[in-house]
Amino acid sequence: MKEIKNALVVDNKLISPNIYSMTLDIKDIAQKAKAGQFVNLYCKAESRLLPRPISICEIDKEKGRIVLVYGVVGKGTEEFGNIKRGESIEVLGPLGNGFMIDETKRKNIIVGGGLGTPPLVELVKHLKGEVDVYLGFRSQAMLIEEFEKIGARVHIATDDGLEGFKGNVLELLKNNNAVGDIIYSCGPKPMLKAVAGWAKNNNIPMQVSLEERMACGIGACVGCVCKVKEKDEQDWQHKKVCKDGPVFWSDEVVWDE
Amino acid sequence: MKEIKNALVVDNKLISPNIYSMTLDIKDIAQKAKAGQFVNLYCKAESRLLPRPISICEIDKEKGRIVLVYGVVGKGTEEFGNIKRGESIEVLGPLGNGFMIDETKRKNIIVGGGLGTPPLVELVKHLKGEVDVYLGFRSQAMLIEEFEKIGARVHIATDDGLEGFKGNVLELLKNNNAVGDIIYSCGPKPMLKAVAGWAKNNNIPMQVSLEERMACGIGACVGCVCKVKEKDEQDWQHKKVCKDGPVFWSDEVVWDE
Amino acid sequence: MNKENLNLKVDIAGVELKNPITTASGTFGSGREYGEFIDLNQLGAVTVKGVSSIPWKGNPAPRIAETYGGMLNSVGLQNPGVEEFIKNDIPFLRQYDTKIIVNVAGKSIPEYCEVVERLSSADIDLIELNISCPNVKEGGVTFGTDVKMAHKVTKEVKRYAKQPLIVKLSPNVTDITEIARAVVEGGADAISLINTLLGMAIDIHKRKPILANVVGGFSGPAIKPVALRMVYQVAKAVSVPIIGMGGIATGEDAIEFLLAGAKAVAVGTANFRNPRASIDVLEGIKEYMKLYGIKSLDEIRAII
Amino acid sequence: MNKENLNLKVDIAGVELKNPITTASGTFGSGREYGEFIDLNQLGAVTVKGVSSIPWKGNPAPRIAETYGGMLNSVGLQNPGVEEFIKNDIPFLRQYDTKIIVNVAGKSIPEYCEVVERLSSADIDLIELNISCPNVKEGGVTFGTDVKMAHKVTKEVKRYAKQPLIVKLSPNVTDITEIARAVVEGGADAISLINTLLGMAIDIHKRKPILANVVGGFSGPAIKPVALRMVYQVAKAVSVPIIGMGGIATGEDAIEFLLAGAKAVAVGTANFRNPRASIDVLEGIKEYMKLYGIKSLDEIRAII
Ligand SMILES: Cc1cc2nc3c(=O)[nH]c(=O)nc-3n(C[C@H](O)[C@H](O)[C@H](O)COP(=O)(O)OP(=O)(O)OC[C@H]3O[C@@H](n4cnc5c(N)ncnc54)[C@H](O)[C@@H]3O)c2cc1C
Ligand SMILES: Cc1cc2nc3c(=O)[nH]c(=O)nc-3n(C[C@H](O)[C@H](O)[C@H](O)COP(=O)(O)OP(=O)(O)OC[C@H]3O[C@@H](n4cnc5c(N)ncnc54)[C@H](O)[C@@H]3O)c2cc1C
Ligand SMILES: Cc1cc2nc3c(=O)[nH]c(=O)nc-3n(C[C@H](O)[C@H](O)[C@H](O)COP(=O)(O)O)c2cc1C
Ligand SMILES: Cc1cc2nc3c(=O)[nH]c(=O)nc-3n(C[C@H](O)[C@H](O)[C@H](O)COP(=O)(O)O)c2cc1C
Ligand code: FES
Ligand code: FES
Repeated sequence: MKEIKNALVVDNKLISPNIYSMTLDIKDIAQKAKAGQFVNLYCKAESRLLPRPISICEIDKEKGRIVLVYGVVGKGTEEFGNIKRGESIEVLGPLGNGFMIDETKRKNIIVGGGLGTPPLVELVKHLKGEVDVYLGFRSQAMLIEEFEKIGARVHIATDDGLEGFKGNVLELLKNNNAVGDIIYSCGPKPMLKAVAGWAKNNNIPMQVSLEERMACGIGACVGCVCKVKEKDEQDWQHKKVCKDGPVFWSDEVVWDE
Repeated sequence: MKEIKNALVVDNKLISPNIYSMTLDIKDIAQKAKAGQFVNLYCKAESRLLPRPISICEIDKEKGRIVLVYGVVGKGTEEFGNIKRGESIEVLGPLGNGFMIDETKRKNIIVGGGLGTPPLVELVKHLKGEVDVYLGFRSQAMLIEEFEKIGARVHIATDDGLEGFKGNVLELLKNNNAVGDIIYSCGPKPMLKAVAGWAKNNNIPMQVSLEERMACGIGACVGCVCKVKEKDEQDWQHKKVCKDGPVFWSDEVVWDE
Repeated sequence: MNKENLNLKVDIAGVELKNPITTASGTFGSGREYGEFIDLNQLGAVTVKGVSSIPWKGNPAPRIAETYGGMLNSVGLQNPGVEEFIKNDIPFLRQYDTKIIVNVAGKSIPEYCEVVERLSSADIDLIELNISCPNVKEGGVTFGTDVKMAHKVTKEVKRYAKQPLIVKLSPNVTDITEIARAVVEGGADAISLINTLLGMAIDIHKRKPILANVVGGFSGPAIKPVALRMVYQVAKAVSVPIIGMGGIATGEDAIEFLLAGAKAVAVGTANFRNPRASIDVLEGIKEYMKLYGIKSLDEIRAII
Repeated sequence: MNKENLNLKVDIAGVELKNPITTASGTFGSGREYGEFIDLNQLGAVTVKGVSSIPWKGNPAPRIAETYGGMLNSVGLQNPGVEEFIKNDIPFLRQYDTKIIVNVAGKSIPEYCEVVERLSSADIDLIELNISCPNVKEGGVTFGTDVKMAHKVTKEVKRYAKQPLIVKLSPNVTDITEIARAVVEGGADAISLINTLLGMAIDIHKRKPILANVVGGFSGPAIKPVALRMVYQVAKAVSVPIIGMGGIATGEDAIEFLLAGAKAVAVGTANFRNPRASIDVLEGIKEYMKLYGIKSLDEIRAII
């Protein structure tokens, strides 16, 4: 039977303003997890009932550990940020379907935006061929070393130009004349939508990892939907991000918002 | 301005099954407090909004400490029981009016029942003359040493006869042919009512410390009332236990419940 | 009788549940997902998500908001329609030794009747009529907030129902007993309550409602006092069995509902925080019975 | 204008409050107790506990129960009557630079009118009519849950009110906008909402309701989603100023109510957990304004 597990927090450190990297000792999840899957983290505060979905950033199957990188954006993530090494946290996972890794592609383009970047780290570890990682941030980049360690080329765009290219990640892709056989991406919906348009024009298949507010995280409540259509069809369905996703093909997604 | 204070928990130990003694380092309250007053303890759990009123059991003005003795009877006191030495707790006080100590009385009778016993400890320290303490418990007595240390004679009754006299505290009073010039008491209402009847028959003035469910603890919400009448009058008023009490004269209280 | 010799059986309009625990419609899917966390055989019944005559797409996302001790949802009864439900979910649930309660949604009386008629020939145990759906014909007022409409829809649907009919009440009314009496007169064999309160939450940084639908159904521990009060009132007003729900997360919560007059209880939002919540509630009830030497829930039901 | 150059002033029916913060009636006494914790001069207004024509004894104890993220009370409007109030509390409050809102209770229309007439010649700023009181003449139904009664009591009382009249609505209704419109037509100059929901809690060990009165008023953070939804609905339905309340404990909560359409907000149950709650809410609003460079609350009010 599946169950919520109590995981030891091996590390929980600030890696960028308001952004933490938490390492959990949780063999069971580490063993099963795949790139692009997520976990439910549960708050201790009784007033906060719902789990917080957080993508798995790195998986260490040998040590039985996973790394989560999360931003403090509200009450729940604030609580997580205050957890000290040696304490524990309730966690459920791995949840959702990860990226559909295609090892046959020679040129992989990775597109990440802000807090959408973390799940791409584990992904890159499993790609064969060249990997170009394009990341967009408001002002400060993160996780660059993690990507470079794996041997990927990293290209940064920031809105204010503090690091790397000044502009958004789509402009950076165009500016660099990026070419590739496949795109894997995660980030804010407007960014994904824009890049999906570019991908379509350039005939590059693209996978997007979506976010939506969730209640159960396991497919029972039908809370976390996005509009998905069969390729080239008009009529769409509300599919569950938690169970049918979070990764979809960009040409399945109805980009109307 | 008054305010809720963050007090250091110097000690928090189990002294009887499900009963804890908590020592707080809180100079300001220790300095002002009198026997029979109480404090509001606030829960950390956000789902529990209301303060828990707990009587002050002992006051150490020199060290700036107070001792609270409380039973774990629900979620809030369970939370308190789990607090470790060195942690802190939010506390407001001292609240209410303490006992009206009459130093001219030569023979003092103290009547305590169960978790009503704690505030009587500090009281006894301030009495002149002889002190006979009559305590009723279900099965196990507590705080006996604390009373004896101050030089009081302690008489115990337990419902099951495990310690002391088998029976209730009123039967014990009668059995011992207790005599006195004044009675100070705290405990469950049925006990107080019964003893108040005996006191009346024996013409002994009696003070009772009452309990009631509270919201504010400071007199603002009118939640914590008991029926009080002018001596020998028929008509009663709803008075606030937190602000007008918790100590009343037994012949003011309408003992109808 | 289980090994502790506790009698947990309850009879809801002639259907015997092995214990008083069911799931709240819409919070438990059709049992598949939570079936990976708990043994569904242990539940008195599984109440499935609302089904309608044809597939419904539901409301746009975001559909979920968290509030203090509770949550809002605006799922909008997304479901694949009654045919798909009968084909996929009944065979799955019938593998287990638990009763099946099917929650029925509709936007007009004929639509409700159509679903119920279709379900009448299906292998299910009880039908639960969700009258909190917006009544499109009457301009969006829900059936459940109008005495006459509540009576009418119950009466019409009853004609098509082969299984006993539970009517599920909305709490967003001035007088819940009035509605309860109306549906009993209309032929309800049992009543379940409460459905969600109507609530709202705002994202102060984006300065717009969190839910795309602006308002949504409010559920979870926060609403328990309202649910309990209504169960108490309805239990005094009618004599059909009541399935109580609204914020139940522990055995103690469930005991409150039983004391107030519920015959069975449903666990809803609590599943999202704790996938084992329904079983934990059942265990909690048993502990309470053992603590006080209660052999049958009849000893404590509605004694308040 | 305060030193940060923020304009926090709000106008409620011609009465200018220096900021949008008041206290919820019944949770703040007449300000004396909390005046020992905060500087009452900092509040836009103090709303005092309900007063009736003659002293009321209120309900028996226990009157208080805690619930998940909220509480129940069945104080039953205990108060010493309007004469005592005028004698003792107005002189106290007038020492401070804050407006005085007096909450009025009554069990019949003549009784309401009597209190309001008496207050008309008193030195207070606004009258708040609590129409959630049980209407003894009509057998206990509250004035606030019936459209006609709500209209009638407002209209009658209005004839005696020299100060602007706020009518405070009960949330225990099917359609809050209907009641809001009725009281505005009856002459309400402003509306405050919500009063408490009706709730219940049971002591499972004693097997009886915790409140001696069985049911009670449910308040606190738990109820905020309902309160916010109703403020939003009423703001769309009527054009008089709205004082929003129900679960407000932080500046962020208050901003939600302002965005939903409230002109001012009241802090109630939060005072019991945090005697400085009203000031903390005010500070939180100011921080929000500074964060987003908002100079006046008009920039964000009712923009949802
Ligand atoms: C599949 C998935 C993977 C994610 N992975 C990451 C990650 O790796 N790193 C990271 O920093 N963030 C990630 N997020 C977003 C993260 O879940 C939210 O930032 C987080 O839930 C905010 O919680 P809070 O209590 O701090 O915010 P609050 O605003 O206080 O939360 C209130 C409620 O809203 C929900 N909520 C608020 N913002 C979001 C959001 N953006 N997405 C979904 N729910 C939200 C919360 O879960 C909670 O239920 C992911 C979201 C999803 C759906
Ligand atoms: C003036 C006063 C002094 C007290 N002194 C002591 C003391 O010295 N030692 C001690 O053990 N207990 C004392 N009590 C009782 C103590 O307040 C309760 O046992 C405690 O509040 C229970 O909290 P809980 O969260 O564990 O129980 P829960 O039942 O979970 O509490 C729920 C709510 O009910 C209230 N409540 C429950 N039981 C009582 C009660 N008996 N009296 C008042 N409120 C209650 C709680 O404060 C809370 O608001 C005193 C009560 C009062 C009024
Ligand atoms: C996500 C979600 C979906 C729901 N869907 C339905 C539904 O389809 N039909 C229905 O009658 N009630 C539905 N409800 C209401 C619940 O069945 C239940 O009545 C309510 O949530 C109160 O119980 P709780 O507080 O235990 O969740 C839904 C509730 C939630 C939270
Ligand atoms: C103890 C208590 C007493 C109250 N007394 C009154 C009252 O006298 N008149 C009134 O209109 N509302 C009264 N209320 C309702 C509050 O003013 C307020 O409308 C309600 O509690 C919701 O706000 P909150 O959640 O911030 O407390 C009372 C509430 C509480 C908790
Ligand atoms: S969060 Fe419940 S179905 Fe996805
Ligand atoms: S607890 Fe509020 S007046 Fe006593």
